[in-house]
Amino acid sequence: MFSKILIANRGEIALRIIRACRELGIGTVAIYSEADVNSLHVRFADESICIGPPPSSSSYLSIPNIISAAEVMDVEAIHPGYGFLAENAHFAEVCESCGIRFVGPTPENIRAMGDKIEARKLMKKAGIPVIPGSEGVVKNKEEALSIVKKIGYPVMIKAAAGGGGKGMRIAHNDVSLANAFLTARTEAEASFGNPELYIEKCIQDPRHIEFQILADKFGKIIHLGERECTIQRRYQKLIEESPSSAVDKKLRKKMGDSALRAAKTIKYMSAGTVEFLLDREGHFYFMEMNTRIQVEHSVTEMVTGIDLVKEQIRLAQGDKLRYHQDLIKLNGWAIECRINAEDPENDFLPTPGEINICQFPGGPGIRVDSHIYPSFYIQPFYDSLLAKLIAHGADREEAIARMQRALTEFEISGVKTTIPFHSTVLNNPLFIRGKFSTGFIDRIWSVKAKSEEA
Amino acid sequence: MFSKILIANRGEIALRIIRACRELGIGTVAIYSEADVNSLHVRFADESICIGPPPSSSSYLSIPNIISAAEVMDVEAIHPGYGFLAENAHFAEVCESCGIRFVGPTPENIRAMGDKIEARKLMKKAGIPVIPGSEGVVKNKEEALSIVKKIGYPVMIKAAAGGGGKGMRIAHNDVSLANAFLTARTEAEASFGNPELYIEKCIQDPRHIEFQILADKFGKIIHLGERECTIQRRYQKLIEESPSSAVDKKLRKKMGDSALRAAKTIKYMSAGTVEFLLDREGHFYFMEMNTRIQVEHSVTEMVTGIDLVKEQIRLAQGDKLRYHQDLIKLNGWAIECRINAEDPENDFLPTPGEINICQFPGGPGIRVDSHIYPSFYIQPFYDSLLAKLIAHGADREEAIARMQRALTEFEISGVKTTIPFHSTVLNNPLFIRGKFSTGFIDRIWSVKAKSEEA
Amino acid sequence: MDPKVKEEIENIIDLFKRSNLGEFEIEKEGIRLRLRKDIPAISVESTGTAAKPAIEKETEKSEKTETEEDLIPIKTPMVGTFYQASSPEATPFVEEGDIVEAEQVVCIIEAMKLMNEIKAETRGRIAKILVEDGHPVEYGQTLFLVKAE
Amino acid sequence: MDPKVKEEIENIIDLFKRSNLGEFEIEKEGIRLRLRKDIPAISVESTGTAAKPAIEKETEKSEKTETEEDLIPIKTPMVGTFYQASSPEATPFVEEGDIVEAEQVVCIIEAMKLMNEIKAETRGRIAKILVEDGHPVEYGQTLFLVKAE
Repeated sequence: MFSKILIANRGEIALRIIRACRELGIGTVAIYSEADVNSLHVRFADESICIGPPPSSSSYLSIPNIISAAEVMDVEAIHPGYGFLAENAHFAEVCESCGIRFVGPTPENIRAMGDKIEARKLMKKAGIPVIPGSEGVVKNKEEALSIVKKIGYPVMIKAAAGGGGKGMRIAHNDVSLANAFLTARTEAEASFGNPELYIEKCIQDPRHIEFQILADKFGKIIHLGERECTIQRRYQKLIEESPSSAVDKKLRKKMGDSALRAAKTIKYMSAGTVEFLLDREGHFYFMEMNTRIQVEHSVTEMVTGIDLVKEQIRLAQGDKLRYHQDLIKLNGWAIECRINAEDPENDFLPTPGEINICQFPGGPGIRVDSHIYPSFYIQPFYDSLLAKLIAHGADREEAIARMQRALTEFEISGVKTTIPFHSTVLNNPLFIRGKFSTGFIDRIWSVKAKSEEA
Repeated sequence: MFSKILIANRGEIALRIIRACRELGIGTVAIYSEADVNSLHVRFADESICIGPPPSSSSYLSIPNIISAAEVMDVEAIHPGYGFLAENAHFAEVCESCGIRFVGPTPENIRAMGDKIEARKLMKKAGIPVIPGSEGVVKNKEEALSIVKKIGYPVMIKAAAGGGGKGMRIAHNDVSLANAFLTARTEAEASFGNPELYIEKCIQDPRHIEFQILADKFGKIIHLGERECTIQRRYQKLIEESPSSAVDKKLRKKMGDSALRAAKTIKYMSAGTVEFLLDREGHFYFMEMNTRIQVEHSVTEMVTGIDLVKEQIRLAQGDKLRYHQDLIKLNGWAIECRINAEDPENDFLPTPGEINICQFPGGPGIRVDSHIYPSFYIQPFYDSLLAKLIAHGADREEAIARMQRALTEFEISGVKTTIPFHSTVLNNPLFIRGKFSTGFIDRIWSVKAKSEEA
Repeated sequence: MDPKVKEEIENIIDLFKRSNLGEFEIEKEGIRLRLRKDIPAISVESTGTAAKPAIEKETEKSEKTETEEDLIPIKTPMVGTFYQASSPEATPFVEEGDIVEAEQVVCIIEAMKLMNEIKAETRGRIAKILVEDGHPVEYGQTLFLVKAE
Repeated sequence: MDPKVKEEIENIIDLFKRSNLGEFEIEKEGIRLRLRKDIPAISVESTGTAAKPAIEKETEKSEKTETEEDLIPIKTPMVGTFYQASSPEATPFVEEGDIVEAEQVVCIIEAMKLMNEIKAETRGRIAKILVEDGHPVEYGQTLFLVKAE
């Protein structure tokens, strides 16, 4: 077992990793920027070290400062969490070259899935369905137009280095295609330093279904069933569940097998997620693979009873995977709401500031993963996730009832949060009946906004 | 489904019942004494009504005020929680005679198990092992002495109307027997208005094992496995688990069958608990049956995934029991620590007063059932339970690791609590190895106290 | 600080502590004092989930006027239903403006099918009847305000 | 500040400390005082679980004296290991009492196997060396206190 791990992250995920380490008896080192000196991850870690000023670029993204911190604190491994350096192959390499274990996949794994165009080619070759589209990079709008002639509108323009909805544009006709192509390129260049784009056909009313993977370095690999992350806004996930009301046993087997094949194709090692789009006819398409622990990993933990962060650490140590595919069972139903410091009535603008009251819900089936507390100051430098509220029930109906109940108990004052937004969704009849696609929020929330204006 | 229920209780259990009702879509009425006007159960209920001054005798124990409240608030049922009127057969009768459903067993069920001597006779007749002792009431110390001649020292003197350790005395020889008999009688008279006593042989180093029962009014009855409540202090349970490290599959079947027979013998209906003592050789003896929901019901909920309070309400409505014995499985391991407003360094004296900081633990496998919040005032009128901290893991080792971790995160300031006590127990090697009996706490804690004095 | 002023502030803080108030502000002779208790979970501006007491808390409003006008409350010692008369057809025991004598029955509280007579404690004029006939009352709720005569 | 006023403020703070109040505001004779208690989760007297920073936070202590004595801190702009000399055998770059010139190297911070020279910004006398040779330092930690000359 590792004796000490440095957590190269902040917020709820840093706390999540500290909790896993404590339960495993592993010492923890928190890193923090000057803005985070009063954070819970600093408080609950065994040791802590300031690594830079508030901006992420000089602190949580500063590889030299983080590696130095790991060296002076004498840790054996670094857990990158999600975001920041979690999918930075170079960082994973630097760790290894400094003799520090990176808690995640190999640099090769990260690279293979990091370039979305190459990943798509690899998957197609491995026989995994991909969304119809360009073979590789689309160089200019003329080439884009000729591709669309073949696959038809609407299409999605995506960045090769993409992620998180950046450099992504939809086009419905030749005019919008030309515009969308240029803006997507500018955005991709600005966001990732790589302007390369590719094109895929738009799947109508799709659902976002992803499979959790666990793989050891000996080639053993399993999946832990699916998560549904269809409730999104501008490609940002807001509500996740496991299992999905759109996936039956047969489809789970089929998609799970594809997810395993995707991971095996690149000799994946560690915890990871294979994301698919599922269309109205039950066809599914590979979208991308995330080579990190994800925000929504918790819903899989609730239904499988497996602590994913602990397993991820064990796998990074070189342990054999302790589970077998046929013993994985999904017990009940879990839903997660991301409580963000955003104003849902004002276009989800971030609401930095000081939290006054902060009262968490409790009782049966409720889990809260959060780094906030009364008088916590929400910094403007980082993302707006305040808490993950997770409800687990015997079935979807009970999970929804518990989530509705817990949302009424959850009180945060001082800043606006997405709690009221989640209450609206959780009480929406279509949501309750499991009838939705990725456009659901844009539809119901803009209608709501309009009806309130009227 | 009931449309509205009155909750005839306060504190965490009132909140627990409100949560169940909310998830079932049932309206709730909180009752409160003048001291509890700022309580969370009042806040989270749909409606609330003050029913008396602070002392329980004039509020939470006042049958006329509670029934009047139920009538003016027009409820269909009353949930008594635990304690107060939960095992008061007269109250259950008054409810029924007023056309209000009592969420619990029949008055006959309560009576049958309320008189410990009669219950013991009934069980013996039904073939359930009982602790060797007197046939019925022991009238005087001469009769006591002649019984002890047959069964041998040490013996336990118990009150016929007993419960909660009141009117209970241990005797090791003729001299202490005479004294113990008289004090037990005085205490029984004072506590229950009934001085009747009986005598049982002391089981050496026993473990307290109890079985959760669910029974519908159609005679269907199942058990949900055992809970171990061996970690006690002066007969007050402090830590509970499910399952028990002293019970294997075979013993679970045997004890479970006895528990079912005990409940069937009195035609039990509702949720209930059959308590046994288990000796070092694996023999078990019926102790008593609790005809209510218990504090520690939550650990059974964690491992079975069944919401006991909701089931109890469904059974009170006359629903059929929805579960089958052979489909009941215990998933993983759950442990509960009762966090009390008591000073463990000062003989567990209650510590009423104002809570300042109140920060709950969170993360995977952690459940908190609590009615406290920052600036909550702990009243001196009621019991000292502040929170139930429940940890669930894949096995006992993980559940213990989670509980240890959660205890370090749990912060209550302003008053002393039993949090440090629980940390000590959870880190005790004998506790970790599952090697303990009901004398465990008196042994380790008095040793600790002495070593600190030295 | 002037010891008198200090004492005054201490008194105010003490008062505030024992009160149910969450916040308190006073300005007097050039001194402005603002006090706040952090009872977050029960703040008045709490969201939709907060309990809406079924029984109108008229007490709160009324008790302020009471202090100003030296009004004496008659409270109910039990939970039940408030009746102004002994039967629907009967005339009310008292009406606003009536003079009541000590020990005079002023209303009935029905609790568990029993009719409990509530009596005035001292002589006075009924200034205000705070509960409507047939409405439920909770323990300690003020039923009447009486002006001593 | 007028000592009488200071005493008065001290009295108020004391009062406030002993109270259960969360916030306190007072305005008097042109002085407005606002006190607030909170940040509970990270209060100094927090229980055993609190992180014990591995790196001694000497900065806190020293920065107080600094203000009194006009000391200028030299802080590290990076995380790493503090070395007083260029090699174990070499003499230290500076010792307490030495005069340093602007741009003079005062120590080395090793970070990722690289030796980074840290320089004084202004002329002055080394009043205090706050970190021991070979010890780790975190971002922004004060290494030296310099008295301007």
